[in-house]
Amino acid sequence: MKLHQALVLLAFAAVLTMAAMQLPARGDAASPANRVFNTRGEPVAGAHYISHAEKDAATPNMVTVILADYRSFDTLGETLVVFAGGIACLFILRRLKP
Amino acid sequence: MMTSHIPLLIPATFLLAALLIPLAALLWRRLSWLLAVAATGLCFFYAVKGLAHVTTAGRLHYHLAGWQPPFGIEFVLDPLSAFFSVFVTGVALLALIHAGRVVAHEVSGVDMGFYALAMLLLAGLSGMVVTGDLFNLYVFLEISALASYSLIARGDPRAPLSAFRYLTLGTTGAAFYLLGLAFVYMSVGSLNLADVSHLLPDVGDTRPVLLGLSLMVLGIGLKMALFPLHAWLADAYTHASSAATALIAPIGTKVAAYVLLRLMFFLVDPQYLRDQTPLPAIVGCLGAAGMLWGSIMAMCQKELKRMLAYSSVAQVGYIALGIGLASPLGFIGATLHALNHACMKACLFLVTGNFRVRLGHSTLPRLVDDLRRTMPWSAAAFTTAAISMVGLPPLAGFFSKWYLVLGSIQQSNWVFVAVLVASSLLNAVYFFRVLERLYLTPLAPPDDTDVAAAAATREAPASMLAPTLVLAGALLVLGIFNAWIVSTFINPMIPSRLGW
Amino acid sequence: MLEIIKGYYAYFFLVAVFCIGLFGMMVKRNLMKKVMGMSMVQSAVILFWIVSAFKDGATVTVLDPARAVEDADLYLNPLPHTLMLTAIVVAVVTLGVSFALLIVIYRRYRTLEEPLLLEKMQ
Amino acid sequence: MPVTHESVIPLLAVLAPLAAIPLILLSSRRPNLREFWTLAAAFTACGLILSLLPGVLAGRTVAYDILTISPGIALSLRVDPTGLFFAIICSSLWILTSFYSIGYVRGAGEKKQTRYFASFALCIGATLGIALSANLLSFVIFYEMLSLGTYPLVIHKETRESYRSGRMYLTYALSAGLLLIVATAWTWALAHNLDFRPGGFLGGVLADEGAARALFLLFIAGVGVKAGLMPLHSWLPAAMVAPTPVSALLHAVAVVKSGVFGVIRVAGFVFGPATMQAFGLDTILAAVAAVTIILASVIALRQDNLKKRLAFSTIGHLSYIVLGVALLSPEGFMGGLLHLANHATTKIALFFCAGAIYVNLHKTEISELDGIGKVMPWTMAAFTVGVLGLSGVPPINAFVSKFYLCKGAVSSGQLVFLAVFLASGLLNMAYFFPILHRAFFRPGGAGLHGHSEASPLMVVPIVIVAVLSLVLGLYPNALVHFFDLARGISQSVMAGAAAPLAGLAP
Amino acid sequence: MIEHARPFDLAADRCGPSSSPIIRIASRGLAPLIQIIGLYVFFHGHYSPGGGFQGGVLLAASIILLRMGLGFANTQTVMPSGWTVPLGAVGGLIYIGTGFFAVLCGGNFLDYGVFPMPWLDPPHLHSYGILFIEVGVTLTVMSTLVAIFDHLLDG
Amino acid sequence: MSWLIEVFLFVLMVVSALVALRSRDLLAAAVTLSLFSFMAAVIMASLGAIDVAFTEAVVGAGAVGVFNIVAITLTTRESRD
Repeated sequence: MKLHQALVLLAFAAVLTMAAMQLPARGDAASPANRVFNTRGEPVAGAHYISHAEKDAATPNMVTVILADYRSFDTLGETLVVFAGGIACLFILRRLKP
Repeated sequence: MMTSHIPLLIPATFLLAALLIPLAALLWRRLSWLLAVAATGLCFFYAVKGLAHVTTAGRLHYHLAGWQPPFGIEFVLDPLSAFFSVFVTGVALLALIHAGRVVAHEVSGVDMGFYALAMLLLAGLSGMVVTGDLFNLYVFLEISALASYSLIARGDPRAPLSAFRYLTLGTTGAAFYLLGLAFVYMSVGSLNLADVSHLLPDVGDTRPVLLGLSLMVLGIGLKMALFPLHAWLADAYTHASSAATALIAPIGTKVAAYVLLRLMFFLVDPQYLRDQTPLPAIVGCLGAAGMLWGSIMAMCQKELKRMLAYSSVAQVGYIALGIGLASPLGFIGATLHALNHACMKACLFLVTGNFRVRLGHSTLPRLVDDLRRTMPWSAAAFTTAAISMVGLPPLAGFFSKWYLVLGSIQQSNWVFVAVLVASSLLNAVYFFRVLERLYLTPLAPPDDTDVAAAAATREAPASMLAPTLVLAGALLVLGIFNAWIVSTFINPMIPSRLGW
Repeated sequence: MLEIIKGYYAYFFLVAVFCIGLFGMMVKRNLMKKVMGMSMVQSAVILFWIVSAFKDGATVTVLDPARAVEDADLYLNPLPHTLMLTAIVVAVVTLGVSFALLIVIYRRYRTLEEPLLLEKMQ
Repeated sequence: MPVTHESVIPLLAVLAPLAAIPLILLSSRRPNLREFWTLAAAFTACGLILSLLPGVLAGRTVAYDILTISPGIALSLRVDPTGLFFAIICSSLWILTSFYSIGYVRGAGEKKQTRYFASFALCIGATLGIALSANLLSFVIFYEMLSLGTYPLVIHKETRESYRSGRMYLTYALSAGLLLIVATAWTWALAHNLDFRPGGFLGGVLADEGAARALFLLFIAGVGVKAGLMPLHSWLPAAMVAPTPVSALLHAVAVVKSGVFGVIRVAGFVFGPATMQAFGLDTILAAVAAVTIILASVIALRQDNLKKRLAFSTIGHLSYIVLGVALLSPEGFMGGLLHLANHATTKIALFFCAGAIYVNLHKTEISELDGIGKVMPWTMAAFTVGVLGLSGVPPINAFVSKFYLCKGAVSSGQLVFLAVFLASGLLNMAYFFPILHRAFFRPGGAGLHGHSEASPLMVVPIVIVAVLSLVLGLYPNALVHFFDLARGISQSVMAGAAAPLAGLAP
Repeated sequence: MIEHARPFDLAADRCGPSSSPIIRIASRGLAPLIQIIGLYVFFHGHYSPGGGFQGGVLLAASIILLRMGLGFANTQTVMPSGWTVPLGAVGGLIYIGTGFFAVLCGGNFLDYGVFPMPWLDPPHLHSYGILFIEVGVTLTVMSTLVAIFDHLLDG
Repeated sequence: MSWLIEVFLFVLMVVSALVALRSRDLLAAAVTLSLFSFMAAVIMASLGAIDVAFTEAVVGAGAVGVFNIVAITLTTRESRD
């Protein structure tokens, strides 16, 4: 049983590795995610953030700008996840008075 | 002015309510229920308004924080998402009205937590429906997942363990989704759903994209309880409180199915997917296997909730089968079945909640009271939903199966046809078993001695009965007006690339 | 060959960590170990994203007055970093909830070994 | 095309029994009121159906689209001669059965009478819907409704045996319904049309013989379960545990006849004679029917339970109709249709008699019937009429239809089926006449003393159906022009065109 | 059953004060330091790595440290257990309220550029908007992490 | 050559993962898991993701470690595998 699972996982790892070999290499500045313009000539989000973050939000830390401005709803979701965790612990662990 | 904000308002109202409920509960405990119902009602209203707008005036795009899509997050209310948000919020509204009494009965003392988590769950689910951004979808997925893990964790003594299993599997599913998304992002460079689907044809080597897509489908399949990944579902639904089950079971898997629809029909060219890759065929076959397996397992169950849970596995199989067909008819069948099954399952679980509140149990061999007489309306609602599940016209369940059969025949997929037929028959077997319990005088006297103590003396209270009956009535209405639903709402959402 | 290793070793390691985590979740019978496996799976995925943001010769994502902001190649891609901040938070909270579940399970059954739990539930 | 009129009358006719259901349920505490609703619905439905007759005889077709079920397919009712033919049989016999039922359930002291009458009304509504539905999907919808409505009747006694029969019935009926749905879906995928058309609409679209056969078999399996075609018949004898009026109406008229009606619709209005012939489908159907006729008659010989014997006789006679249709000759088709009506009247008489004997004397086995002819003269006289009719003795109505069936066998040149008909007639005599012999020519036991006829509520309907059989035998065109209708239908089906009825109006 | 020394006195029910004076003193002394670092990380998030989440975690860590060192009951004055979840809700409300405020001002959700502060140009509006929502994030993260800790301990 | 250091870190990470999974003492496993998280943080830092690395360090070694320890003390320290 254990062996079976290990074999399945090995096969899975092999598939993942094979597919990962087709991904852009580590550090490739021209990869689809990192370059400035995509195949259709439109700006790619990552590079756009680099060049616009300071202009748009007067904040040098790009990550902060993306986190709290460009993609601020993700962060709202993240905050709510944290909040959900708190409520969840309360809900799960609260002992009821008999 | 409000109309343009609708895509935002649906999840945001839920989030706001989730934040307000802990504060409101400090004032008055009952307020949390009222607030939850009010927020859900408001969202239902928004969703209906959004659907009306989408069908008459076209889709709504909402750019959060005012940034243009590839850079900012976008919420989209198109025919598909508007349709799903309407029935998700509608069913949730009924389930929450019903939950008022059940929560007081089964998870009293932490009702604030229940309603706050319910709001978070709904925020996550409706957010998954409206969002047009693949990573934002992950965030919403996690909100809803976290809420459902914990909602499920309270119930009978075994609930925490089943919730834990659900948590590990669900988190793995989310991790698979995120890994798949990483593959897609690295190959395409965008996270916006529309943008990705528009750039995908330019990607030269599609192997990472396909693997990424498969991983995402795998992750969503886990959430959706697609056949071999369904292990968490039965335990989770059985041991949780009736209120939590009634809330999660009808819509949780449906929204996952929605994501699957999005991925397989909108992210990638479905025709390419069908003709060049085995992915739709695999999803369809898993769906078919799940239909049979779920039905067979449901037949063996003695506990009503567990039976319904396995039946959910089977019904999710129907949706997956429709998705796997990757044809317009399959799409119609899958969407319509998502709607129908949400209503049917909600109705069945609400009735189970009625039984639990009045009888204290929902175990089949012990359902020996004269429920036909003591709880006639609950029994009638159960009957309606059961007959609809079996797929007898003119109730709603028939029509989604009809489209699925049509779609399978169109592709000459006789195996699917046979599975559909067999699964319907099995459905009939296990549901008529319950109906016999409800309506017929048992032949042998029960061997349980504590039955008399648990006898129901009266019908469930009005606040529980009303949602149940509304759902039962909705099944008839949905069945009768299904042509209108299909032509008005579902036909416009069929992706144009699918060809019609 | 060396090029391939240089370009892809991160992926290989991460796939390994991912699968080790999965293996732990599947094979280990102790619930705490399952949680640990889960945590590894999540970390592997997060690192996968981080690797995708790396560019040779680029600097961190805080604006450096000495470097032109117009040349995007000079800075790392900040988008995956941001996303993974969210993912990390989600992972932590999930862990917190899973610990809560474990404590409840332990309170009731006084064990975290799956076979024993199943035995006690009969 | 015939002139089609929009009219709400067919819908009302279908709704009348269905509308009675809530009324019946609500008046469960007051039996007289409840039975009033039943009768009122019966008379309303029958009146509405009969009011359509002149128009149909004049060549008008009345239709009503209720709603769109699925894009391109409407749930619609249409009164064409065939549907009306069947609807008249059902609705008129429902009136008689209602009276009889009242007498029966009160006489036998049955439990849960409200459920009984409500299900009964549901069944009749569904059967009328089957008769009048304009396309396959509407047909399927009412067909499933009928399956469901019959279930409470079959398990009415709530004994272990009846539960078993009920499950068996449900399994058969639901499987059949599903096969029918699949067949319907396939038909839609092929033709994008489901409307019944005399002479069929699948002619141009079926190219492949294998597909045609598979589709036909799906259809026949779907409708054949209710029609009692062997080997799909075994639910029918089992379902005889139901109360006798149920057996009478449902298992001699409504349920089984809707199966047969389905065969007629499929053969004549979906496939059409030409297509059937082209792919050899008629041979398949005829062979199945012929085998069923002979086997059922032989099995009937060995049954001692009266209702079981009648059930097997029913199976045989249903296949007469199917065989008539399968002969694909105008006379055969017409004979089949006539037998649909004639078998209904005669067999219902026989079932009524069996029920009267059960309620009155609590006898169910044939071997116990010695001498009851003297105790229940009217009942047994009616029984005799039915027996003679089914055995093909003139001047009872079933003779007429048998005559046309035989004629059809001859004219289609398939003499083997003529032999089947004749042999079955002999077998009919062989299993029916011993009953008469026992009833009239054997001395009764001591248990018969002090018993007389059953209540008039039962005897009067029995006598009426017997007289009806006799009248229809002497004047096949009497009352409702069955003969003209049947002839018109068979001509239109064979010609592949509608409306040859014009000019036949009185 | 192996008897292990417990690193902290986390009794089955509730956390008592640590028996070691070193830990008591160290936690009392370290906590304000961590809080200052946390506040710095939070406020400096615009210019260097850090921000609301990290700051919140650090603030929570200081409180958890106090809880572990000085005991559960003794630190209720620092952060009452009953307040944690409502405080988290308040943090979330600050965030979502900012979003809705932008809607009220006629922009899209969370669009800081429309805030009615004419003395600021849009980039700075965004900058302050970011700071403002980070306050909410910090508050939520801090109180929720403490809440999780408290509930894990106490139920 | 910096990539070789990263390889070394990765190796450490994999090893700590394996150790964490193999250890029968859950407290030791928890500490090793913190090491795992720390390695992840260092790798992130070496990949330039300072923000993420900071968060991962604060969270992985801090919050998760504390939760882990609390959970272990409140439940059991032993594991059968």
